[in-house]
Amino acid sequence: MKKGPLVDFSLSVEQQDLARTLEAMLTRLGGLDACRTAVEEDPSAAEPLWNGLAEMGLISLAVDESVGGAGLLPIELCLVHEALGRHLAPVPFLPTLLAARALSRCRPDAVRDELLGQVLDGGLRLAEFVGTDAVSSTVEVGRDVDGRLVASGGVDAVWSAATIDGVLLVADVDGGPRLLHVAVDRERSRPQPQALDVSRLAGRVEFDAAPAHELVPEDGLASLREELRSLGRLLLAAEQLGVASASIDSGAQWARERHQFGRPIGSFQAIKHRLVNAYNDMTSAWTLVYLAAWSLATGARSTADDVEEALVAANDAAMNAAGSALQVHGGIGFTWEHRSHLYLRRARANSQVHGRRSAHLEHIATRVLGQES
Amino acid sequence: MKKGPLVDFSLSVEQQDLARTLEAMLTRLGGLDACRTAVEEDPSAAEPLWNGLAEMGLISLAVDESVGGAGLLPIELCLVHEALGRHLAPVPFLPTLLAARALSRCRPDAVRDELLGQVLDGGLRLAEFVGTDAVSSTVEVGRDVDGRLVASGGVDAVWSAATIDGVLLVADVDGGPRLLHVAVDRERSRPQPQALDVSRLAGRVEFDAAPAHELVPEDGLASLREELRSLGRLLLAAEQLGVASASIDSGAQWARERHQFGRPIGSFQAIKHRLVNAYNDMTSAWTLVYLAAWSLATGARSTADDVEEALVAANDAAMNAAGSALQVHGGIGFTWEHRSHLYLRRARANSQVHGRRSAHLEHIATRVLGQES
Amino acid sequence: MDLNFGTDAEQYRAEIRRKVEEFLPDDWRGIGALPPDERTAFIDRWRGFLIENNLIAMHWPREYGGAGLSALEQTIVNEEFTRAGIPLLLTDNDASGFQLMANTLLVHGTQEQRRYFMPRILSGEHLWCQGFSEPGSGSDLASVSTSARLENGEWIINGQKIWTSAGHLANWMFVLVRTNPDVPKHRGLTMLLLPMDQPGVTVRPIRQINGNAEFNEVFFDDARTAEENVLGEVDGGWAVAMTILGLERGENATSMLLRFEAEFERFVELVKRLGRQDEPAVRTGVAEMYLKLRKLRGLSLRAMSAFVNGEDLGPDAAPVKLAWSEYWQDLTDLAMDGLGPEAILPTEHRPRGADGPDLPGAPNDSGSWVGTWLNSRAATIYSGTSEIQRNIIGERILKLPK
Amino acid sequence: MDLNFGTDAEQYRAEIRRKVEEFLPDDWRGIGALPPDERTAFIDRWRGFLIENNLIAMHWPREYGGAGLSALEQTIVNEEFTRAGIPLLLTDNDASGFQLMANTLLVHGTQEQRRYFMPRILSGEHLWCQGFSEPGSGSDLASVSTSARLENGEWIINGQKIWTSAGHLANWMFVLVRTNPDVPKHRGLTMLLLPMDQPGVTVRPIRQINGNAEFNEVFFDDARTAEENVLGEVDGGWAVAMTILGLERGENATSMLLRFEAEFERFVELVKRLGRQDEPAVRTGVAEMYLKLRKLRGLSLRAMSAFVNGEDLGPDAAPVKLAWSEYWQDLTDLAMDGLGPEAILPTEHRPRGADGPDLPGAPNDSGSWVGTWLNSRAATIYSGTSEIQRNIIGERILKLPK
Repeated sequence: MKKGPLVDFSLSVEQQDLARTLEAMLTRLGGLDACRTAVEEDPSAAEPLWNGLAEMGLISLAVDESVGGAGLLPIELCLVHEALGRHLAPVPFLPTLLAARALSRCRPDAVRDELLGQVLDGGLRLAEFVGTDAVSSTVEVGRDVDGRLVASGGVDAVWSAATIDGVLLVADVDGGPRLLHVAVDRERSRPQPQALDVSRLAGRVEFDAAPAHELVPEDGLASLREELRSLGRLLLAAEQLGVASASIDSGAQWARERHQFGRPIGSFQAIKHRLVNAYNDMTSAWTLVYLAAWSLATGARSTADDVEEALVAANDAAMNAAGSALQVHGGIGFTWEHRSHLYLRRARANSQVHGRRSAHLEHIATRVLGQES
Repeated sequence: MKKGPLVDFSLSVEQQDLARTLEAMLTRLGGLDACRTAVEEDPSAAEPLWNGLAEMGLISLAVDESVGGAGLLPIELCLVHEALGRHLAPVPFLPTLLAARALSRCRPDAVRDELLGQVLDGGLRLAEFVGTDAVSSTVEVGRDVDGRLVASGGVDAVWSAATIDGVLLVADVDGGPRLLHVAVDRERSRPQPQALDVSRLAGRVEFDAAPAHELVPEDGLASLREELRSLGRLLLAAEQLGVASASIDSGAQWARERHQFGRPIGSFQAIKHRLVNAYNDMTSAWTLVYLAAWSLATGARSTADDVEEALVAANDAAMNAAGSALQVHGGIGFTWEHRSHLYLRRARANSQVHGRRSAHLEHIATRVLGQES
Repeated sequence: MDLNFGTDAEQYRAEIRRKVEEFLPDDWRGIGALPPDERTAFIDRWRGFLIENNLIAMHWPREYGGAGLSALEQTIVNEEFTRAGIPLLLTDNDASGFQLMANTLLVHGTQEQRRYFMPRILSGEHLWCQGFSEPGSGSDLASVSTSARLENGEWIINGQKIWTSAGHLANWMFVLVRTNPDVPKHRGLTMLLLPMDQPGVTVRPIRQINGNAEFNEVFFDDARTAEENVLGEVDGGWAVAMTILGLERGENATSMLLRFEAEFERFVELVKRLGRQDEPAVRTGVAEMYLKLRKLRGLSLRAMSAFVNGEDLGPDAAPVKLAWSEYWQDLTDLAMDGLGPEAILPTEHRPRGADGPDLPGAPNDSGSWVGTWLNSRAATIYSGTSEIQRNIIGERILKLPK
Repeated sequence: MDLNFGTDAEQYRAEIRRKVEEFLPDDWRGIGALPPDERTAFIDRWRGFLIENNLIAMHWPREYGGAGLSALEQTIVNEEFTRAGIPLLLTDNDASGFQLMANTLLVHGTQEQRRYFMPRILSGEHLWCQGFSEPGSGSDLASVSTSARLENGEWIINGQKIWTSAGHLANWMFVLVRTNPDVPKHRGLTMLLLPMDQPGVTVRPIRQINGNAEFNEVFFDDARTAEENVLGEVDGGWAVAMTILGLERGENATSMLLRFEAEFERFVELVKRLGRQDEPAVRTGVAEMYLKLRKLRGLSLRAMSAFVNGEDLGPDAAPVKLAWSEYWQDLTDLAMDGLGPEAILPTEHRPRGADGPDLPGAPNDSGSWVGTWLNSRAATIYSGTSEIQRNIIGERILKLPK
């Protein structure tokens, strides 16, 4: 019998190329410094990064070939999101990608086709509240004098709020939940400085009788929401792996350089083993994320469960890594200027998006033990 | 205003004397070696210890003055049980003491008076299943030809089974639960080698139409069971403090002496901090145990809750300390000859007696959050 | 062992409580419930109350203008003020001045130094800060390299300090400097008292991850102070520093506990407001946190007991610090999990100090918890990292080798 | 990345499974379900099956009598045997002989040594054990002090070894000895092959906390072996020892996982038998354990992937060992809590090996769990303590300083 393939975790040459190209671009475009500048001084500092991602055509990795994409490629998308997490990329890539996936799964019409085309070209940035509920949503949908749908109100917690062109959300229309695209006037959106994750430039987006367009999911709204939930959770989990990895690298580097009591602090087991525990959490989460990506890619029945478990593991890993890196850095890690808190905030904010840890645990308990009676 | 008293944790001269005298006696009578001999070779090796405790009249610390005791003194009793735990005393002191308390709270009659007198003299060793349920109990109570109560069957998990003279238990008599003293024929009782805690010499006690005597609690059976449950939990928690303290001492001593890589292993933070965490658990459990003892002594309404929290903390502390000591000792700690497993077994077995940790947590959740709805 | 409060103590407590209640408005819910712009005015009125009742420097001896309260009385006063939702420190410099500097003067100061400095702390003329850590000397304090040399009756100081709390508001600093580079590192240090309002001293605030700037870097470029402004002996600064670092005496042990107990109540309210009290993992998590809080209570009462009974807690202070800092991080993590998506864009309310729970009476909202969660991250770093605390316990209590 | 099993692999698996099913009786539930006195007879029949199907030394090259299976085939065979509830090692000496000694001979042995020793392992004539640790050399293996000197064409060995697994059953030992005391400690060691049946060798069993005696002390008092019985170079024993310690190649990664997955099912059965599945803390605890098990699965699959694809796992084996040993202790602690008072006087069933879960098919009773709980305590000590595993990861993967 010939060797393998059998559960082969190694990356193909193409996958390695993709990861390398993206990493090189993120580094060339300033890495964390660009993020820092975008956060502290000028949000437009993130533009080159967005354009770079657009030029690589990465959104197409979430769109089937039949509608102009490259086919849904979860493994590749995980690699992309690991890299974005590592560099805390301050762009709304994931929501735009999820919106593109949603558009691609809706019945074609002129508006959908144009939106999808623009998104695939990188010309549109979207917020997406299909796989998750919108936060503090107060969207009212009505009709204007010509009978066209218009939306008023707003949603909170939109990533890169100031650069968003439109929102995909679910709202009541004529007494039932519908999937809508609502156009956004960028003047009415801005990041809010108290946002937990300052590197996201998150904020509130408001509408006032904004044009809305109803989209009709091919397989029904419920099924689309479920698909987007799994894909969104998976890719956010992959991003958490990047956050964890960058945090551990940062902590380990400091532990090698910083001396106290005449020794590098990384030689003290309290420091060394703390970073090792974070590394172990990250490594095991990494395996669960890619196993879940494989489930999603192959349409396994266990996909939603695999993704949920990978998400919890990745959230835990990111929180442990970012928290440990901050502790290892000591006082300097608690300063605004240091990168530690940016990772910590990103890790925490990502953990807030897709359901509470306590709820995930109960889902798992139900799978293992059955419903609480 | 004069100084204190205000929440004074320091021991009085009398309390210090009691602790010192007991500690000296336990050390003089062989400490852990006596336990080892009793376990491995000859259960009667524990006789001098039992007699020593009897001579000190310590059972009287659980009996009111009106019936010949010294008054219920929970603080002193906690000190005693800390010491007994430290030396893994292989004697049924706690069940005998709880039985004495139960007897003292029952309506006087000839049998009760004689039993109580003998117990106070140290002439009787009893098992007690009033504050807890008997394990694997199959006791059937009937009447002999003269109409006297007789019990048949047996109970498991009796400490020092081979030396027990009688059992206090609750069994159905004439259709309702009654408190009974059942006389034990020592020939029918023996320790069982697979017992979790080998140092307890625990085993099964069996009866065959053994004479039984009904005791009538002055304030009702339910109230007596509750009182004994709190006292039993408190003193077992105190014993766990002793187990924790001896384990930490043993681990720390080894960590000071054992060298690897040219350094004492206690200089490695992985070892040092592990023992420190065990010490911190023990120290905080210590404060909760004595605060609970104070609640019991002063009849505070929160007594049962305080005792439950102290018990969980003390169980956790004992398990952490005994487990850490074993790990610190490495391979040698996993050998039968080494004391590590005796502490680990005692810590675990004590944790099994008074309800599961999961159940205690839910009681606490109910106190804090209300009933699950 | 006597775990009751005595009758005298309860009488004294009742008296203090009555006075505080008389002073506070009827609808008082704690300083956190006041609009931020009204807090300064309240603190000024409160200062008047303290002066009037001779409680402004309650632990100082009377001869230096203090109230000379016993340890028991101090504990009770602190507890009652905390219970009422009033901060124990009125300015950001009070910890350094009223507590650290004054108490250290009482141990190491000359009679002249006490007579000169203590009234000026009391009047607010001198606002103190401390200069210990340096960029290269964090946990390893004895390695400080800021230097001082004596020239013409003046110390000339050069170097840099960091993590100077409220340094931008202070006009005096006690600063640990190296006066003898040729001896083992613990033996060449001196504690100098330094006026900050001079050209040789530059203060630069450090912005923290909570967005505030409570700490500072302080640069010395030929900064000067008079020869006699030495606290303790020349080259004997290590002993003075150890006194200062050991000043966690226990008078705040129970008031800190009261703050955490109040915060736990806020947490339970939050869980119920979010409707998550029936979720199994929430029930389990809350029960585990409550157990930790009870252990913290036990340790805090023991620390207070030692203080009141005149014992030195020594290394047994370390378990208390470890317990509250790690409990606090776990609790706020659990609160964050409970908040779910609400936490992504929290309200604008931001708790200020990283030294403990949000102000009493503050809104129980996402801003409060997100800010508190961030603040709690510093608690295992400042005042001796958790790693150092564990070393202290391991080496000083368990006698494990260095 | 390709996380499917290939078609060829699935065909091979089906073939192995069919053969195993044909061999086993219809009511087979795993070796643990057999009465203990019938197990030896079963193992003997099973050995016949292995020989007949050329699976007895499946990873050895054919020239030495092995089956020469590929890594993928070995993995599949191990998984199928494990799934069927059959132990992979037939005697207590197989781990030392078939695996460690044979694989090390293939790396460091001479052609003559392989030709001489490997057939004798296969036939069962030589039963091997290992002599590494000493009372003074546990984690610090390079400090071994058992000595050997060459005299008249023989090595004369003096000293003591400890933790020799199945040493009382063995007749050959590979033993790490100091042959040169005058060089740095790693450079003066040699790996000798030593016949045990001689007056200079005394074996004394060590009783463990589970009541069994799988390990031994071995004393050498002028023990002898021929000059040519050196594995590798004289004074080059450290490299040989490192090969042996690194022989965790990954072929058992998934069969070990299968054992833990089967044990988890037993655990869930236990929780339900005890009726505790609705208790919030039980649900939370079970969910946390399941998450850990899933992580162990991910790590195990990755280790297997590396093995099958011919990669050296190197220090990345350490996270797998840490994960299963710590998971196992936590799981058995939870099982003990669930058992409550039942655990105080458990049934007499005692699982024997400390190397993993109770035998497949064994009764799901208090004896099984109490014994497994005790056994699990050793898992963070043997094969490199958890502390050493973390050092390996920290130093070799994270490049942190020693």
